[in-house]
Amino acid sequence: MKQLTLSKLNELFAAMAAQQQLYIPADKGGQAQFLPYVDGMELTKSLNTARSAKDLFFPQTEDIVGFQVQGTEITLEETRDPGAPFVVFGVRACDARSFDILDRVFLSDPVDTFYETRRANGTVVTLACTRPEETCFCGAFGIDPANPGGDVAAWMAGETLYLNANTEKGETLLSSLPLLSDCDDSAVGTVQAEIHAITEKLPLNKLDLTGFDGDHLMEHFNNPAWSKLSESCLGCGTCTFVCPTCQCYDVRDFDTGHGVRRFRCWDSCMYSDFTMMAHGTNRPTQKERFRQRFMHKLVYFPSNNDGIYGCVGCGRCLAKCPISMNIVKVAKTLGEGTK
Amino acid sequence: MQRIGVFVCWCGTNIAATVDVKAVAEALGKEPGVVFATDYQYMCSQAGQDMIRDAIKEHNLGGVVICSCSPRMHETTFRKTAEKAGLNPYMVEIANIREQCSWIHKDMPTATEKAVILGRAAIAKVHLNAPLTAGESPVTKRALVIGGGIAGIQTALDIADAGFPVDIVEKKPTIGGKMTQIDKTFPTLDCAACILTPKMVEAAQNENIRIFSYSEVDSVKGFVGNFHATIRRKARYVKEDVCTGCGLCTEKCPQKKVPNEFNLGLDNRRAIYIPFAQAVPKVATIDPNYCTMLKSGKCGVCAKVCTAGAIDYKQKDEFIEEDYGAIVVATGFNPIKLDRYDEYAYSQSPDVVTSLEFERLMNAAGPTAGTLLRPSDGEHPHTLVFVQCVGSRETRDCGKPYCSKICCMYTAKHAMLCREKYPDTEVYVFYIDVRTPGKNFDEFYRRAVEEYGVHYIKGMVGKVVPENGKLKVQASDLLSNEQIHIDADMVILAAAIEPDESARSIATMLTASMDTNDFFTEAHPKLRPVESPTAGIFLSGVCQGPKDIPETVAQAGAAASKVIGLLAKDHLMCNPCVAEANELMCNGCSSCEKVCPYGAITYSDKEFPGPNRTRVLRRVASVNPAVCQGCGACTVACPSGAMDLKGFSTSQIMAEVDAICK
Amino acid sequence: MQVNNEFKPTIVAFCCNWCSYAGADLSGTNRLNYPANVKIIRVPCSCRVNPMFILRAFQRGADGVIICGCHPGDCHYTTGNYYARRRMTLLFSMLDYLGIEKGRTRVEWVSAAEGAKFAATMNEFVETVTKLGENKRLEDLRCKN
Amino acid sequence: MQELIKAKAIELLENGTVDRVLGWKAGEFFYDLTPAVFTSREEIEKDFVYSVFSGANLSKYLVKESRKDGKVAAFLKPCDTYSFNQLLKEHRIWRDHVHVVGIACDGMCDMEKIRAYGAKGVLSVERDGDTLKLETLYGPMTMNKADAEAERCICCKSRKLVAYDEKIGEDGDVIENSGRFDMVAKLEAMTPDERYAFWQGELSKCIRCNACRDVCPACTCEKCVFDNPKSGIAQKAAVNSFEESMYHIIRAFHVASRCTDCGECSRVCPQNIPLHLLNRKFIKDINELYGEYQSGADLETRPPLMNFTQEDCEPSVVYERGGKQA
Repeated sequence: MKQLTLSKLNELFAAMAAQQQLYIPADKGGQAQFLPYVDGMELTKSLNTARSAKDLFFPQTEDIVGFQVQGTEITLEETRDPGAPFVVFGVRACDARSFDILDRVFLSDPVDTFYETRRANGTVVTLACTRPEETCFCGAFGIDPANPGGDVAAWMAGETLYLNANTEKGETLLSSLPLLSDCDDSAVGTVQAEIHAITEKLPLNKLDLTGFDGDHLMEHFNNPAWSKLSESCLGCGTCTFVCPTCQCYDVRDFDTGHGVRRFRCWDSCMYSDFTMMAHGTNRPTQKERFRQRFMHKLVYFPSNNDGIYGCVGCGRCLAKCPISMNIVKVAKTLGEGTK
Repeated sequence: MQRIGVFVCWCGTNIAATVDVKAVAEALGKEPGVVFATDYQYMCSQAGQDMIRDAIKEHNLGGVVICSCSPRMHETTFRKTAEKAGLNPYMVEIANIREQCSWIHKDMPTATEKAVILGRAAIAKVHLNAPLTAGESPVTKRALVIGGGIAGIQTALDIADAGFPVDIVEKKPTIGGKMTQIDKTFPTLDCAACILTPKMVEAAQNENIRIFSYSEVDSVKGFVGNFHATIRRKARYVKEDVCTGCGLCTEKCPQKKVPNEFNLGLDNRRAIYIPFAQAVPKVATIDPNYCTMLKSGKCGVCAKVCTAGAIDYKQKDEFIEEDYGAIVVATGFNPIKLDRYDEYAYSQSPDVVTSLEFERLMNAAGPTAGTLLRPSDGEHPHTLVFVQCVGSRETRDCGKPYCSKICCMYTAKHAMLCREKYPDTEVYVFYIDVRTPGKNFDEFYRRAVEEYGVHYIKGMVGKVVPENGKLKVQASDLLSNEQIHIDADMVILAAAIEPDESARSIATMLTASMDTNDFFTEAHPKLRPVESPTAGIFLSGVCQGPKDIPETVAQAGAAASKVIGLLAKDHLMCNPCVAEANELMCNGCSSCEKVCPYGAITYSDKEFPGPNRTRVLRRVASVNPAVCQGCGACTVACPSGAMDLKGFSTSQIMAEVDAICK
Repeated sequence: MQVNNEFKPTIVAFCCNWCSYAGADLSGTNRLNYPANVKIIRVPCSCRVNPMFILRAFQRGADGVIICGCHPGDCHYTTGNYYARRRMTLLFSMLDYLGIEKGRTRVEWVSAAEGAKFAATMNEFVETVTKLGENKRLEDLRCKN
Repeated sequence: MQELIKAKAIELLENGTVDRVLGWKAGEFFYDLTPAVFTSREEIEKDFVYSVFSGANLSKYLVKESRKDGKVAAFLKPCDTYSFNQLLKEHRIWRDHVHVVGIACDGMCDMEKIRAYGAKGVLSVERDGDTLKLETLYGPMTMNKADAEAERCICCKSRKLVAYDEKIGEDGDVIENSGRFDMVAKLEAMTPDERYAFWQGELSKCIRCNACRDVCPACTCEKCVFDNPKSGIAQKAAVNSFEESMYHIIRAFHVASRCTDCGECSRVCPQNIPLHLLNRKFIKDINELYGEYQSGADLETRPPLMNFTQEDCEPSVVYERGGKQA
């Protein structure tokens, strides 16, 4: 375990940034987001970023390949960004878990090399949540905000930052930072206890997820409650795009006038044109689209992934859904049905 | 992707001198989809057209791009060529590399580069062209003529002679127009009334002609072949079908102080009046501005004296609705108001008159019974000064920039007639130029000078000052470069002519375009001079531009023949480039309907397949392709893009934008 | 502001078929010169011009967009240019509000008889846009070479 | 107020006036109300909530609801009734299937503002006149209701109900000088560079979730141009700053002279982009150039973009007015 007095936080950032690209959650435009560190940038006071840390590994859009067109000649063009090592600091436990979920999708066969490259390049420094919000329910998925994981886990206690490497990559990072000093983990234990005292009080943290498994798949799928739950869904992509685990994308071509840029961009299963096929769509109304999103997170994903849910309880969709419909309400309503 | 053929025209040297046509053909030949590209001296020639036709067949072309002159020039030509080769005519696009390239650029590389880009834009567009088929709409076999002057009468007579019913709408109580006020006509000096009044009677008696006198067109809706007009028959307070035209009422009416507009206010008429003896229809009209009965309810003399019982003080405006296939505008002209030409003392002295007033003073049916007398004192004038171009060819704001065309000739006529009838007069004509292009015109003018001794002086009159019963005329002689002072008894001003003030509102009603002087514009200044750009609207007489009587009659006949040609058809091919609503995307919000100038868009509730085999009822727009003229206002008003314009679709225009900007 | 003499802006001119396109033809007929970077797109009426087209042009590399139509009151379709006038006024105001240079967009009424005005307008517009330089604020880098 | 509304909802259901009731349903917290359709007394008694967090504008749901069989009762706040009128004007709502209950409103609160005020982990709130008493994970706190009010309510344009079959409570008047154009005017007074920087900063936050569009009562197209590959401008993501500008300019233009300024776009934006400032710019321009116009105020007046006068100003007015030059 290493430590650093918080007043020197910016020195730490500067030291990290000197080695490789550093991203920290900072305030911009009235909200927190992961930004490339520049001198003097302040760590946000917000609990979490508006968009998740997923963006750094799976950006909203990225070019896949290009075609140059001249007259009737077409040539292929490599547009892949080779990438460079980077550190992301201040990832919360929920977002850290989201990488496990994304890994299962993108790193299983066939491997998504774009994601793979970024994961290999990125070192994740997590930060324990000292002040969780009422919308937090990571506990329901077995996540401990006091033990945030990542390559390096960090805690803030009083005027001190504590860092602990969990992986080799994390070890390498910490050992390259001479301004850190060694320490024991007693202070961290205190902070963890304080955090647990708060998580005990979190109203949604004990969300009951019994019955959300492959065995009850059809039961959930055919639950008549879906109609009511989805009736006021606008069909926007807010929940999807703020979600740290949503990983659907579309591949599109952009005609530049000189050629074509083939790129991928996030897609949302809430959209009416999601996975549109020649015959149209197989989810004709918002009810089916809505059901898909929550079934995927709560039933399909765990039944195919050793019981790991496709949700990390970060609470972003709870805060951001325009009509305040969210996975907690869905889980509670469906859960009543299976009891 | 279409198989596209590109044809680059040299237009002789018009294009080839500044654009490297071979290079253009070569560059465009490499564009995606282009399977054939060539160049030729004159694409519009028979040989050029044959070349296109053969290429379409040989290379199985699905689209054709012609890089040539403006599409306004030869688009139709090339469309027909394509059609002959079995290709849909709307699969042709023109890249304008003459007017918009070779003619404005001097440098060959620049012009060539631009020509290639314009060609690319046309290729990009033609890729998205779809074969279009023109729809058909029926033709109402009746014509409307607005204006009952010689232009309107002649047009109506010619149309009626071909067997089609025609209605004349004249705002005055009688047809005849300006020609009724004219004494003699140049250059033959025959009597205007003698040649006009038989035509008026002929029109009145023709079974195919209906005359709505003292009427105005209130509104016109519809489109070529299918106009619907509302005609307002203004209350004349006399039953037209009962009045015998005996004229007793016009003698007994106690209201005698009404300025007689037929004589341009040079004398008075009664409140009930027949404009002149040969009026058609010969029916009395009560002037509501002066009739004591209508104004105060006290009088009723005319009703008492009318043995036929034709007077009806309670008459109201009547509205007639009628369908027409074609509309002829023959709204004529007026001399301009001279209140901004005070240097000629028109408002100060009654002896300064306009030429039209002078016509009345010379006319046997005029206020002086044909004897030329000074309006101020009724004395015989000895010295007369004619001033030409009063308000014509005027670069200042107060006048008209154009030549009124008829003034030179009628002034020569007036001067000649004056000298002939009254050899004791001295007649001076001040002119800028004397313009006499016309059959026997110059001979006529020379006669005035040489045989009748009219003094023609090149120069402008600077000022006319009424003084001691004389008009002191100060002028300059530009040839001798001298100042001239003439003590005249009368000054006659050749006032410019301008379109009738009703013309603008009629143009708006008909959606016909006008120039800045309010003359109607023709569809093509040389090749379609009697048609308005708005289909089904034809132009007759001075409403299109200044002209004399024979030209007016010729144009009237030409307009009539165009109308006859139109009415002879049972169906019309519609413009296929019209808006079309995609019902699947339309949400029925009515935005498009609100901006459509033709009322071409209607809505209906329709059932559509919904999700999960349901049926949903939706309000959707549909466009009547016969009514739509293809402006595209609706396409922008429509937020969803459900409304698109065939031939100028959103994707086509964007493709052109892309091709130009890349 | 420095004027780059090498810079040749790309200008898209939307011209209504009845007046302005004919006016452009007339300026050609009269051999009135204007820069070759002006490329004309024929539309039936100024009211056919969708704000999308204008943004599209900027995206694809245009540095200025001008819309020409019949003079108000002379629209071949009677009212088209009145709608265009309102739409473009509001759109241009919005672009200005977003900080995009005002000089890059323009509406001009050019009749079929105003060949000289067409050429003069284009000369003037090209000059204005050349001074403004390359369009940066509404560019799409993907469309650049 | 809530009790009156619930009683009315039950009454309308039970006396057969309507078959369904559109209102707001309670959530996990005090603030996360969801628009919902109620069909029984039990549902209403259990879950119907009308509070300062009933901000969602229900009028757009009527597009779908009014097309169903039977009649639906909708509880509309004053600003919602403007949207309702505008939708009627555009033939999007079947009026005879709707029973509108107008309800008075004195300003809605915005949870984002409460959080921005410094409240963390808020568990409950109690309104006491003009103050809000908050219970949080980290202890109690109080704040003025005014500080929690939504941006759109602070400069409310009208407290008048412009469409209703019956109303509960007394509505107010159109508010002159609401100050809703102040920020627009402030932006107009900036230099183009400052404005450009402002908008780039805001629009670059856009994640193209389409929430602004999907919630907007003026956006009721069967298929939006941005979802339609044939439109040529459809994109699923705001790939770069051009796409962001394009989307928001076109969207604002499409709703220009139809937007009632209900403010839903800004309320739902997960990135807190002040989208209403785009719409208000159009409204301000329309008011200044073509005369005062409030869409949704009535059913007859032609929207200014579907109207004209021969004397309208020329587009060059843009070059002459407003804003400092660079």
